[in-house]
Amino acid sequence: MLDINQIRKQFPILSRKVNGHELVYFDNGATTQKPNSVITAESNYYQNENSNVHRGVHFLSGLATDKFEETRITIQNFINAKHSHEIIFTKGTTDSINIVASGYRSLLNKGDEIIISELEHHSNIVPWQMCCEQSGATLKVIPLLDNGTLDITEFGNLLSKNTKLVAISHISNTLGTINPIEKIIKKAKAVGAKVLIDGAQAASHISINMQNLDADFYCFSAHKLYGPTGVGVLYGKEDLLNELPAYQGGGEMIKEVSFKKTTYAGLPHKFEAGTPNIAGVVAFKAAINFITGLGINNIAKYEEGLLQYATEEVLKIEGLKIYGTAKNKSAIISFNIKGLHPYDIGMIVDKMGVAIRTGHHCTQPIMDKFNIPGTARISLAVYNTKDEIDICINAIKKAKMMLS
Amino acid sequence: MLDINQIRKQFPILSRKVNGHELVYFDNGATTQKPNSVITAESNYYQNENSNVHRGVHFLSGLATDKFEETRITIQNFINAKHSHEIIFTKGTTDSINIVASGYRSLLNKGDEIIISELEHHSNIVPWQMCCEQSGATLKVIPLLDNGTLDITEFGNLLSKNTKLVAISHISNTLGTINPIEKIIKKAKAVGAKVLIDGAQAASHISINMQNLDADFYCFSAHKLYGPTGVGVLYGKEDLLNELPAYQGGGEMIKEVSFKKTTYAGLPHKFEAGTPNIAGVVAFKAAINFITGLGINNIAKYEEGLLQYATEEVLKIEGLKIYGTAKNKSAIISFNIKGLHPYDIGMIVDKMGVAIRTGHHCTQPIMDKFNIPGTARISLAVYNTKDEIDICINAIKKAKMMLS
Amino acid sequence: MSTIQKIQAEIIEDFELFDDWMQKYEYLIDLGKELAPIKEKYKTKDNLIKGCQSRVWLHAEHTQGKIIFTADSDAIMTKGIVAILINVLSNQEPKDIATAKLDFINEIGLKEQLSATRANGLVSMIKKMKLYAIAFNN
Amino acid sequence: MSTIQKIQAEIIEDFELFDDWMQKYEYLIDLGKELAPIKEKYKTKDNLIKGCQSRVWLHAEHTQGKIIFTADSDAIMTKGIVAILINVLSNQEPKDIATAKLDFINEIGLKEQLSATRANGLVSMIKKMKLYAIAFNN
Ligand SMILES: Cc1ncc(COP(=O)(O)O)c(C=O)c1O
Ligand SMILES: Cc1ncc(COP(=O)(O)O)c(C=O)c1O
Repeated sequence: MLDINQIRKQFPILSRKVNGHELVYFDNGATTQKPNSVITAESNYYQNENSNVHRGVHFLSGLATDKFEETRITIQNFINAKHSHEIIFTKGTTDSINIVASGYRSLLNKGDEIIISELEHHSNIVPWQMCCEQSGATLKVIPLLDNGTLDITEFGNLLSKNTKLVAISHISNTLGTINPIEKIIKKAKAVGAKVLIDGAQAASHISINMQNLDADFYCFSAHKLYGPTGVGVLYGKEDLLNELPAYQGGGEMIKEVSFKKTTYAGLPHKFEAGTPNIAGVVAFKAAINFITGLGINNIAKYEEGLLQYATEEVLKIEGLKIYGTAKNKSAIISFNIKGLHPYDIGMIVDKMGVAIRTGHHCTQPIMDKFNIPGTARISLAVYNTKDEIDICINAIKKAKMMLS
Repeated sequence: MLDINQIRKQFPILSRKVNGHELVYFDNGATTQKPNSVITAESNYYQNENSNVHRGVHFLSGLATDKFEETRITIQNFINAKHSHEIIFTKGTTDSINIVASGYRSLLNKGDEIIISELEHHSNIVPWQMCCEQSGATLKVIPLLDNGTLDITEFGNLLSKNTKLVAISHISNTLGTINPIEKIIKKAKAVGAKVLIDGAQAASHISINMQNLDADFYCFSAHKLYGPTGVGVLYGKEDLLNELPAYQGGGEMIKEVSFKKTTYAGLPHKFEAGTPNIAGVVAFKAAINFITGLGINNIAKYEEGLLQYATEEVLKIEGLKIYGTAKNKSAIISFNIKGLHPYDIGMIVDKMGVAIRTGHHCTQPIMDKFNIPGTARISLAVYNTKDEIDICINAIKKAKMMLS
Repeated sequence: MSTIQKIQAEIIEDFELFDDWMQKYEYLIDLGKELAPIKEKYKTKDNLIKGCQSRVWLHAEHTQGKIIFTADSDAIMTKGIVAILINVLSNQEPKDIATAKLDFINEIGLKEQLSATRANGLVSMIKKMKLYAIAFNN
Repeated sequence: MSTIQKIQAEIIEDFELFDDWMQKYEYLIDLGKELAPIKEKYKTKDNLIKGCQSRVWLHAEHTQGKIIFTADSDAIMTKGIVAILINVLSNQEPKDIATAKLDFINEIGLKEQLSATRANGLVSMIKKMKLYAIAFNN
């Protein structure tokens, strides 16, 4: 059992007031808050260890490099990747997906097909649209069912020998749906397609295991994992990363440069041009340790309890409809109240210290599918409590009263 | 007059020991150390202000957005850009240059020419090689003279109506040469070419002014400006940034997304896909304030004095040769000692607490030009002192003794 | 004191009556509900100002030397602020609209609502109102 | 105790004599200077191991069931370590080289020098020595 009070104490921002009230932070899908260990790791890096990495022979440069590479190993273990050089440090999930999608521009041709789904985040849609535009490949879309799950039968129909790549989110940031990616990966592999998983919403909530999963690429962001902003991970299988064209040119990613011929470095450097976010990567390790310290399965279980409670309570509000009612769901509740605009609800509960997100959550196709301008979204993290859910629900009720 | 002792006190790392000695940090060209104000701004952000930016209606989201955008205005003022939306936040200089070079892939054609120089950092070479490979354009190179300055006459010869883009560093990270970019920009404009300036080594040392300079693009990294890692700036003229194709697809950078048609947002968002390095950008403001608080001209003057002293002293070492002896030079000294490998020198002075960089400094073409495997490089910042220079010189002398 | 300034002064006075955010928000909601509807035929794509979250429709007519604005929004709080802006700027002369200083926004504590990064399209609405004024003034 | 282990033990003993880094470095420099030169014809591109900063050339010959390594480096400190590695692994049987545990590196405080991110090519050199051993063993 997790001691949530003990956990909350590690997050300084949770004791701040917002608009005169205790902060209730339910916008974890957008970004999580950071424990002291992460904040301290970053400032300690600057106070004692800062230097540029990889090529210096002096002490601090070696130290910074060691710290930087320690995080790579930590991530490798966290997701059970086969090799540490399969872990590429990026700016975030969006950056990770773009690296792959940009590389596939030259690996795909007219006639080839990429499959995504209707519930993807814009970051897992637009890069593929750009990729198709440049390569001549065609984008196919797995439709969404009314309960917020993917139409897996239709996925089967879309698959063919032309399918070269399937890019699917592990968990929908808007609907909370946990997609059956094991099944999706298996089916995709059966036709020889590669699979990229957008794990932005998954990595802090459920256990992920590259060697079991057999995904070809997996992407996530540190800032959604109790870690710093400006850091992400692109996991890729060694041979596929070797095949993938280099993305950015610059320092670190080269083997030799001359005006006649430039050759690129091996993994992971090939995809890490320029000075990386060293402090962020170093602090990212503390975030992973925070998660593994609690145990990802304990987190998942605790959040499941919160989700169940919040769902029951929120449904007591008359006229409230939840979008996304999959059986297999992460702690995200998107809803609307009949006759009310989510923006108005968000504005009012904010005055009572409750931070929820409203809008399209960078998933316009989902909004189009349900024909709504947006939703209000509660998204939970391990430091949230039932008490906070009660406060939130009361705030929503009050907003409803004011607006009706 | 700057009070250097007062300044040094603001940098916690400067009072740490390395290998039992006071740290003498002379690797500022690779990355500078950070003052307390920057470190605190970042931790304070996580302790009190953290949230995702731009689209939230709740209090913290508004606060984080305001802080984030304040830095944009601060940068605008720092470089005297006309509009704040001409400031794009990137991962670093390398990222900034790649955004432009990648965009030009589709703006250039066979027959078009890009001019760079022989003294560029790999980050201002490889992206253009990639751009040429994809667009069919040709890369031309301004040669380097023996004193480490560019052959401006030859630049004149290379220029023609085919020249579409000139990409030149403001200051050479290896040689210290301050390139005559005013002249270069004027000449390039005369044939209708656009100009990108790699300002990575300039922005913390000399005053830069976009509206005077008339550069089309200007790039630099926060981590070389006493700021955090993982943040950079791409300045571009409004109309050129509007013309430039979008780079990454994802959240924030879109206006509308549908599977039929996606439209992109205006500046600066068009180039800021995904969750940015919010904490880093927020802390970057403190770094700029540190510089403007001292006065960039005071910094330049102080560093000039250091450079002169260091040059005189270092030249007293027998057999020592300086690469880069331009009249107009920044506080960087690259050298070799006859018969010794720079790696050996770097290894030994490190044991005496002196951090200098050795190697090719991501400028292999300069090494090829001088036919050397690398150099040892002293690069200074405003917190360095003559005493430190003395310590460094003694360490070099000792290394020489041991190695000879 | 110009008419626009007078109206602003009145609005500031109105808002001074409120003790807390709730009264203020309730007032805005009421204003939103009471806002004279825009004609359906004017809710066109051209008249739409898209914020990230709430949308605003703005229509302008030039009659007898003055501009009449009508507007709507899908979010009621946004619509309340829209109502205030219309109250201030509609039925005024183009040159007065074009040069109007909207100081009252600060004073009644709606500054945040009208910052460039808010998701409600109100900043674009004010810009568009002024552009209409400039256009009609020529 | 295998020969390789014995040599390692001796090296560790040698290094225990040193009081500070300076003596250790001077010793490495001496070892570097004394290293038997590699034949010029073996300083080929194929035999070159490129670190970021210093380069190592490695040549291997298989005679009478043993592998003879000769090597060189352009940096003298690197060359000193190269000399030690040759001392340990050269003139040994392929199977012993392939399975050798090079614990001494830690104990004599050269671990940093032989970490994967160092710029001197020594890690690749050890890898290559073992690859030769595996190849000659088959
Ligand atoms: C002249 C020059 N250009 C570009 C860069 C690359 O900067 P970054 O590594 O921050 O992307 C550097 C940094 O070493 C530099 O000195
Ligand atoms: C499912 C999903 N994919 C991708 C992203 C993009 O992540 P980032 O903004 O960190 O690049 C997000 C974040 O909102 C997300 O929820």
